[in-house]
Amino acid sequence: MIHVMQVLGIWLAAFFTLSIFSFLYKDNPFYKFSEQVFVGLSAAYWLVYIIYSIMVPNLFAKLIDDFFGNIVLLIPAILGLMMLMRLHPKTQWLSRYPISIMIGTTAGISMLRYMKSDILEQVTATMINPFAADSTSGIAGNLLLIIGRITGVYFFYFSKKQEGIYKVPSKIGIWFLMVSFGATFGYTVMARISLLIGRLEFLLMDWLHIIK
Amino acid sequence: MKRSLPLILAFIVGVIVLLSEFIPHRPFNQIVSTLENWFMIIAGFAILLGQISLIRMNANKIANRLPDWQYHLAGLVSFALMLIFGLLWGMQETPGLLGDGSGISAWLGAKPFDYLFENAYMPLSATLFSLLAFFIASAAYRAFIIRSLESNLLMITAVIVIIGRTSIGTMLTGWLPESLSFWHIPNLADFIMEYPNSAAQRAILISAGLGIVGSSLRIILGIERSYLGGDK
Amino acid sequence: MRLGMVFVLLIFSCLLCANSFIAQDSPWDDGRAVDLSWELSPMTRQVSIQRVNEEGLLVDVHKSTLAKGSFTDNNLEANETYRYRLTADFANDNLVLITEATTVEQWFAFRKLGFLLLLLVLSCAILYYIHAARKGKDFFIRRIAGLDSMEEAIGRATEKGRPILYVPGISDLDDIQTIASLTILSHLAERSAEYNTELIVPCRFSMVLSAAKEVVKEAYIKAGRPDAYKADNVFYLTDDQFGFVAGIDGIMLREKPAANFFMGSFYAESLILAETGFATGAIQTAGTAQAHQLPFFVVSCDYTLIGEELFAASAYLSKDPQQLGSLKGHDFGKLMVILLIIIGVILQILGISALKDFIAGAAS
Amino acid sequence: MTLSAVMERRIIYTVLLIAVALPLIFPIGWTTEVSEYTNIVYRLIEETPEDKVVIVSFDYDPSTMTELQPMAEAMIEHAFIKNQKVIATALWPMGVQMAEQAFDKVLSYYPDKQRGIDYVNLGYKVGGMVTIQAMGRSLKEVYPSDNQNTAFEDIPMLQNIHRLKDIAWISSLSSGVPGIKEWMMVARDNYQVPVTGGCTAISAPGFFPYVNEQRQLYGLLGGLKAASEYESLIGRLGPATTKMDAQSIAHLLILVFIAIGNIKAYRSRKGRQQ
Repeated sequence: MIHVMQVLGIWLAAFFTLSIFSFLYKDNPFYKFSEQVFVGLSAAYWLVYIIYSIMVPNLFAKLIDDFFGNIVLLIPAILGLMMLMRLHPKTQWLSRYPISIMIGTTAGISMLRYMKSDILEQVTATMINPFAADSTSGIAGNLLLIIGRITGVYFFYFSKKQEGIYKVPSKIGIWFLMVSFGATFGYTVMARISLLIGRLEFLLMDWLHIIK
Repeated sequence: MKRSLPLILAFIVGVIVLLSEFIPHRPFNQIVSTLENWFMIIAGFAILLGQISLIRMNANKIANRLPDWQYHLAGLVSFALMLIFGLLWGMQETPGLLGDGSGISAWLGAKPFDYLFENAYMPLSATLFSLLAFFIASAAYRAFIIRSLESNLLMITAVIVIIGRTSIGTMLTGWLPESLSFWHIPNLADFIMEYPNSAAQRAILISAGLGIVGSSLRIILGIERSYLGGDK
Repeated sequence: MRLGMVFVLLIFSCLLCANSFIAQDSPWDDGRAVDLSWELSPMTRQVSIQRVNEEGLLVDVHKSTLAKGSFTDNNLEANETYRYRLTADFANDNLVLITEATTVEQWFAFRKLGFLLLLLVLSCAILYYIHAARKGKDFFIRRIAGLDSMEEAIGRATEKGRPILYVPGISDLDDIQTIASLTILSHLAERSAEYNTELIVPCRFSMVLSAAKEVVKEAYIKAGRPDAYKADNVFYLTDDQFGFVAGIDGIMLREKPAANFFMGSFYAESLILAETGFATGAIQTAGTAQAHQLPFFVVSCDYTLIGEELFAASAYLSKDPQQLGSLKGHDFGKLMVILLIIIGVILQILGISALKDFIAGAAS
Repeated sequence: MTLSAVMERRIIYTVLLIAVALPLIFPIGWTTEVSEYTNIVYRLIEETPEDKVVIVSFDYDPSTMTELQPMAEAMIEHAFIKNQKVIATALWPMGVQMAEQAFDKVLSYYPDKQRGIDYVNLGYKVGGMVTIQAMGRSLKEVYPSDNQNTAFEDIPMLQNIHRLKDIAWISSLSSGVPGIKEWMMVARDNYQVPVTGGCTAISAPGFFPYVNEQRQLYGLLGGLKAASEYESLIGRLGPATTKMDAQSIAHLLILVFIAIGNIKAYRSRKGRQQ
């Protein structure tokens, strides 16, 4: 029986794979069906996943294990229930409390994290002696690095009309952005083609057995 | 009160988090991880809101026989199946309400939840992801056109990096002498990635970082409150 | 010959210097680590360090082959005294050294002083400008091309009698980009209420759904059209990244929105959304601070808000003095960054790295 | 002749699909320039004497299989060519199946190799670094039996193998923690066993610095490209090479699309000018 079910599973997977690909041609009943099945399955998947991997170990198991030792966990539990009060228009306002606590936390953490890793670390990473590199291309690269960063940051300077002399660094900044966008695009092609290769391998190998 | 108390709460929590970065002493050093844990639990409860919204919307479409209602029925059925399977027999090593379901696993080769995951969810997800291969080709075809200086820069660097990433680049300029090795396409692609690309990426990070720091500050101080609804 | 002399001298001087093993409380921390350092004769073959645990037993903490080295023993208890034993194997004998240290829990992480100072300077600047703006000072903001399209997009949707699709990113509320996106959504919802154009907002997370509903509803009330608000137009799809994308693709194909907005945090799916949207002929505006996804939006959308423009958008749209002031504060930050980089580079060229170390220490 | 935008897109998609599928079915076998990192790995295995016992550790799961499985197959095949005996271990639970699959594949070319004599799969052990540390003292204690429940002392090829020191080289195919870094820190740094291996293209830049003068890592295969290089070194037209062919063709095709797009744009601009 296992074997039959495995084969059935592969055919099911192949059906869904082809249905999604069919979307490239145009919208059709197969895609519509797969799309809705996908939404349904994945919503339930994450619900079950969160129950088993977060709610049970982080909350229920701890409370059952040692209620008074983990009594502080009642706070998020109550806040979580307050979130659910949204379902009723009369009690909707209660959900503002958990939301504001979560957003306050987020704001605090983001402020620190971004200040540290996206501002200070990037600034120090640019404080280099461009002439310390051992090759001409290294020195040129370092100079580009410094100029690119300064003009790139300047491109985002909003409080000055970008005219006349002020337009120059901002223009150079755009050039750097464009080079970077092109490079990122080109660099990603390989990873994206790999995804397609993976799917074709499934179809040609596991399903059709054309390749070994 | 319904309005200002939440803002005060956000302020207090935000300030505590900020302080905890600079105070290694207890209890501050544990606050962030506690709050993050709470965040997960609250979000865990909140996920039900979404699921109820999903069920309600689908049920509505089915009840009113709106166009394509059959597909929404299929969606609702798959949602229910996955949920019931997961709750009854669990997933992977986690048992469900009815235990491990070894009988049904022996028949199916895996737990029902995992069977659906493996044979329906995974291929759907991977195939949708793989559409990117097609889209990256059509986007390149349409957008990489010689027009202005900016779009030329975009196109030229993309082409150099695309060539440089595979064996084609090696074949094309492999004959260049050592002194010109900088212009060997794979080397050139590496140079672009390492210097101008990272310069611009960092510039984006720095300025966006400033935006995030500023927005966070406004949120903590209660100046930015649109997330509670409305502007003022 | 000369080299030989130097070598002999080196060995001699090292034999003279005493073998040392020092344990010290790691400074400015939560009192849960001890810094260990040792300097032994160059004949050392192997060094092993053990800690005495509460039962008096020896526990291995580190092994090394270096004659001079250091190691930080983490995950200790605060305010306790720990004893360490170092065993060094030489060519033909071995040596045991013992030392101890007491962990101390500190009240201020001194090495983060630079971080704190810069954060304070930036925050004060932002607050100062917000204050000035409130007092009525008028701040200028340059044009942001991506945002001028908003009116055009709403206009086009109204003309064609087709809806507008707004995707607030795929991150949860714990991403500031999502919150910035909700602020933009609030303006867009108000305009679309005025024009009486339908607005569709699919959400990936329940928390975002909650907030988005609130935002859209308020906006319709503000525009004086509470009756036009359709609760079902702001909805949840699934928590799954690609399930969410599949759902949005379906909406784009069937509802054929005349204008698509992708604002917030996006990952690999950015190109799937933008290309499908392009194929349906919608006018598309995207905005994200996710540097890796920007190229795909730039290539496939009509307008793109790049990086910080996403955060500047709500100030630009609302002309709200507080937000304008805040934006001015960010600009101050940019000048500060540029200045720091220039000074830092000059100092580095001169061989001085004090400034870099000061800031880098703060960031570590 | 002008095509509608919809038709154009459909043509692009179809051509791309065929272009990627064909080399998978009919491999071309384009050879690539072999990088030094790959060469070092190759030389290590090539120069290890016959009958030595080696470890290939499967520290990944199906999500990174596309890149790492071809490496595992190529390395096992190389060891078999040189008559070395292969122990498979796994620091990741799913690694055990990955190892079985790799052996099945390679055995289809070398049917005379026997389990227990030429290769063995010792299975998964939890613990990462601590486990490796313990293997340094006694392999038998960590693995009382293999994954077929044959006792350690009953496995012929392991008769003279007691601890890591008795192993000629260790290769970790690694997609995260625990993985190649842990092997390097314990097996190489403490027991001086040469450690080599492979990782995904994304994580390779982080490991290349360890391929240094001290040979902390004895070479490294980074991603599909390196796997295809390795296949070309052992003269096998394997999965990595065919996938790399598909990659190269897809890249070429995208360049062709860009060129056609430009020609079209140029023509329509000219048309408008007239």
